[in-house]
Amino acid sequence: MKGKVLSMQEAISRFVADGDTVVMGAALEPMIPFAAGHEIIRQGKKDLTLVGPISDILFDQLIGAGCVRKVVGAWIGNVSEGSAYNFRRAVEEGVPAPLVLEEHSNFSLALALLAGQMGVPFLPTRTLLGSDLARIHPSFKRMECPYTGDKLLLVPALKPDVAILHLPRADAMGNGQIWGSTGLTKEAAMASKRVIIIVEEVVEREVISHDPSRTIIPGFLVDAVVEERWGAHPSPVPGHYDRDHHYYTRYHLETKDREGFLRWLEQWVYGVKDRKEYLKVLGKDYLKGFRIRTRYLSTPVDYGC
Amino acid sequence: MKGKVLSMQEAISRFVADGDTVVMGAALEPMIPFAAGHEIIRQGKKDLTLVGPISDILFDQLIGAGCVRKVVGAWIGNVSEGSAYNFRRAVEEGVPAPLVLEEHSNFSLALALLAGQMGVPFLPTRTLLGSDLARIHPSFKRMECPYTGDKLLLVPALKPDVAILHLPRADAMGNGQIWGSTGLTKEAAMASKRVIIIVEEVVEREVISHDPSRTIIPGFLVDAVVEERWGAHPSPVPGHYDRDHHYYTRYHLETKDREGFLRWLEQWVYGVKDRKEYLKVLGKDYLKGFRIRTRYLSTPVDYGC
Amino acid sequence: MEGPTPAECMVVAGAREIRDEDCVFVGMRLPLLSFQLAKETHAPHAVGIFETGLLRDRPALRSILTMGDLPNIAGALWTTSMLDIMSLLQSGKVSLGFLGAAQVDQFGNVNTTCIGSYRSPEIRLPGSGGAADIACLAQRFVVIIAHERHRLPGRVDFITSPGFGEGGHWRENQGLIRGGPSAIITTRCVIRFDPATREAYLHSIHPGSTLDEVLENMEWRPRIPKSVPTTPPPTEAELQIIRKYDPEGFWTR
Amino acid sequence: MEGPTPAECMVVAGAREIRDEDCVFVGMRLPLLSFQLAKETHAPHAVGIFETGLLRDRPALRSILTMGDLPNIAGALWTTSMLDIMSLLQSGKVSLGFLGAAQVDQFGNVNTTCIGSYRSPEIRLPGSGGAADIACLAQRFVVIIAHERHRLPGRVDFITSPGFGEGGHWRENQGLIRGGPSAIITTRCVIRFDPATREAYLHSIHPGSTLDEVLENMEWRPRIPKSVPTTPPPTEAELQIIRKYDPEGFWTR
Repeated sequence: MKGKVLSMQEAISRFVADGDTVVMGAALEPMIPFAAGHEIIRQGKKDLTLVGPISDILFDQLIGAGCVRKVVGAWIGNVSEGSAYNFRRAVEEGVPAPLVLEEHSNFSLALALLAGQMGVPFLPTRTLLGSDLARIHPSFKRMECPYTGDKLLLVPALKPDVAILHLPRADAMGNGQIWGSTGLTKEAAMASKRVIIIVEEVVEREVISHDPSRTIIPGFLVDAVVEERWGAHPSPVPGHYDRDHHYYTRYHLETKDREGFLRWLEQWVYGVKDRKEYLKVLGKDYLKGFRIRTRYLSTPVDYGC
Repeated sequence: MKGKVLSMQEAISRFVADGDTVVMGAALEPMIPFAAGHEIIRQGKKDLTLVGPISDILFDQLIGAGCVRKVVGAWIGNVSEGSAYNFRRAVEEGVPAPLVLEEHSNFSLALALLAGQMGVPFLPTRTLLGSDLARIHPSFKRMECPYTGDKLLLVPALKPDVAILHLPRADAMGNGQIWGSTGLTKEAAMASKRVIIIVEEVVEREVISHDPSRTIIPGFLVDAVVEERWGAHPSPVPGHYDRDHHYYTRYHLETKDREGFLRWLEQWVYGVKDRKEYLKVLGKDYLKGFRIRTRYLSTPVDYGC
Repeated sequence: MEGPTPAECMVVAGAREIRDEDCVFVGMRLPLLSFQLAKETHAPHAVGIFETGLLRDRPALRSILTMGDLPNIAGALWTTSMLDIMSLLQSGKVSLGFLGAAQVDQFGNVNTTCIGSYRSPEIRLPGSGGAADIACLAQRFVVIIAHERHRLPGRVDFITSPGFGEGGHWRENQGLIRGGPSAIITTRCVIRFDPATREAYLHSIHPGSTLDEVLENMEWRPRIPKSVPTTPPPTEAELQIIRKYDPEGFWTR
Repeated sequence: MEGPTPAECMVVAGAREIRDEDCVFVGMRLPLLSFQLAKETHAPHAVGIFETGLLRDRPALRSILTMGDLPNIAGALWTTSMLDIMSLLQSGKVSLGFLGAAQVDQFGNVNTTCIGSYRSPEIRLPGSGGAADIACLAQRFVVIIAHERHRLPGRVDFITSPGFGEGGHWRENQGLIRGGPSAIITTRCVIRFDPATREAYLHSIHPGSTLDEVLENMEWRPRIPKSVPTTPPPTEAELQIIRKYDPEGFWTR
């Protein structure tokens, strides 16, 4: 290790600024960078615009902690439980602060980030025609296709300031790898000005170069690599651990009112210095239950010559 | 084997028709489906429109054999040697027949196929602005971006009738896998109405399901799987064999005039019944020279739970 | 064996919407059970896709609560990006999608965004996710919903996922080149739409419910044909399969 | 050690165009040698990308003739689709690309399509491949060409890959938001462009060539500064590195 490897505290401090547009949870339900989100809360970042398709409860936590001015997303809730209460309180009651929403479907958000990745100002689509989401969105436009006469919706490019990804592994230079479903991980990373990757394991360069098809973001576009085991808990990470459904249920039950959420925040975020202390609260035996029990190994392929 | 596995003769006969638009060589220099192309020549298919970014010499062979009415491509030649003479003769002299050209750059062709994959009538780009390629292309359009005022070029979607891909492996249901660079393989396959995949090896379903991130095209979109070892020779296939440069050099030298090409065609295409006979002409010892000498194996990853 | 619960009736009705060789945008909960049931009965060649970027043709290795759970990844045939999955949708290669709903109205429009006005909602719901994309782009979609009066209003508060809009040629006029709801499956009945007028009609009533109960518990009134058949009840074999995949009745009891 | 060949002078001049941490669209032949030379001297952090869908930061395991050869894949750090690579280009993340050429003119426009008219060419060339994309979208590009009169016409027969067009603000007027040629490296000299006027000027003459030889072998006349320096000759160390990667002189003799 050396290269671009930083502690979580340093990475968030150096590469996330107040007012930034931050994309997180781009893989949808798996590999959500919870540890990074909690460090953002501890560092008291303000006025963030969060971008993500299905953020599960991470966005809810950041909203409740007062870090967020705006959300650009397609679904904000608790995937296995339904509603997320900080989000509801913010929209319904302006607590702890009013929230600006720029709502997408998963696909239109995907296209916005793809346009950002591709370096074009917009991409055309047939989705959302007839949906009230198209009516209320501040910057979708309509267009008649010059080839077919079809009605199309134009989705403008999103270029976040920072992408924060959780991945199973990367080398110290930031060549990050993934397997299993990827959601919008690549598009989010390539569309963003800065990239922070959190990994379960910093591996040798040779692990990367022996399987370069698993690379989802090349190191030359990455600013920081943070090694943080269990950094995506309670969300799952392929090759490492499964989802902790119970944690989502408890969160759902404990955060129904504002005070409950503040207690939750004290226990799991402010009350711990970093991810290591968070894991101590959970306990080793508890975590063991989410480790992989049934292995399902890939067969090596040969990149030789 | 069973499922969608057919012989090359059956697959080409059933799924390639005269007048079809056929995309081949979508991975650029590697994994070119030469065996499939030669079977197309033997079956005397006519009036084809060939689509491919850099076809190396396969398109030249099909043009010289009189199968082709039109090429939609970005570069037609012999990658390691330069010009391809059948292509030159067709354009310069109308021999064996005049050729309609719809010229792209690699990127604009990529966008045309991506638009086909995505199900939109066009995609916008900043490439080719100022190039004479944009001036002469029959269906690019210009547009002012409604967001930025930028000048953009619109590339209309391409939806070929058939994609023919060479891949290292697939299962009998057509779940096809690749590693290493992919070029436009996925876009070509997903944009096409029918898909034929030629593989070095038909593998068990479990090989696929133990590494689903290597799947480039799911079986439900595939019409035929052909197991044809060395089916991409003289182009390389990751995990199997490297490029036979010498074969390209000989082709270059032997096809400078029309008679030379006809002799070449007799020797390598009409004079052999199928790929097995073609390989016999090359000889086992000769082929050995292109087998992988230095292995470069990926480390297994765990998709378990 | 105990008789079927309303949720089990829904699962079976959902499964019957799946045809062999369909490419199904599955989702979670009841539709996932419908898919698994269809696979083991009449639709062995159907494949299921998930917007995280995943295709499988067999059930997950263990029961799952989200599509990103590891047992859903193990044994998949294709893991990829969301854009590849959405491209299948947009290019017309997805036959069927299932949608859950907070509200669905007489034209099959679905709301998962808010109760009350969008700018100051009484209840803010999580939003579209991929639902609007499925409603706009799949060849057909099926809505799964509890048969409760406030869930079945004459007009939804917000069209998250468009059905037939205001009926007639509304979808075509919006630019939607295919699709629309093929059925609403509630805890009490199945509702379908007239292919010409887009008008909703009562297709069948689940065993154990009456026409009165159906109509009392909804704000709008579908067309009632002269005779409304009973939804064919789940067979013993179907119930066995459902209970194999939901042994504790997490979703179906 | 034998003195440098003209091709070796080109390789060295090409290498000097590469800055540390550049993302370089490499291509084959001489530029590949330039890239490897730069990596081993002043630009250890440069990375090379290839349009087949590949990024590497070290030389191929064995010598290669196409970017798709297996030794170029072994040891890569990223293998992916062409669209990912082209997206890097279009979004401005590629610093530099190298282009070969059949013709290049006084504004750095490059032709690889045809000699004569497009509709009935005397010689039909292979076409653009990715060249036009690099010329349009990279931050800057360098043309590598043999210094021969017919290759250096006042105006190319066909603009495959746009340079500065007709000079002045031509690129901006076309909608090209960045880029353009930063150098033409021939077997005899290096030509650059005035940043304001886009006018070409002679930047340096390779050791062994004279001003007369440069001008006699081209159809157009770059601006000639009062004193034209000699291109710094390859050092012994540089020649050793080139000859390590091209031991048989396949490309450089």
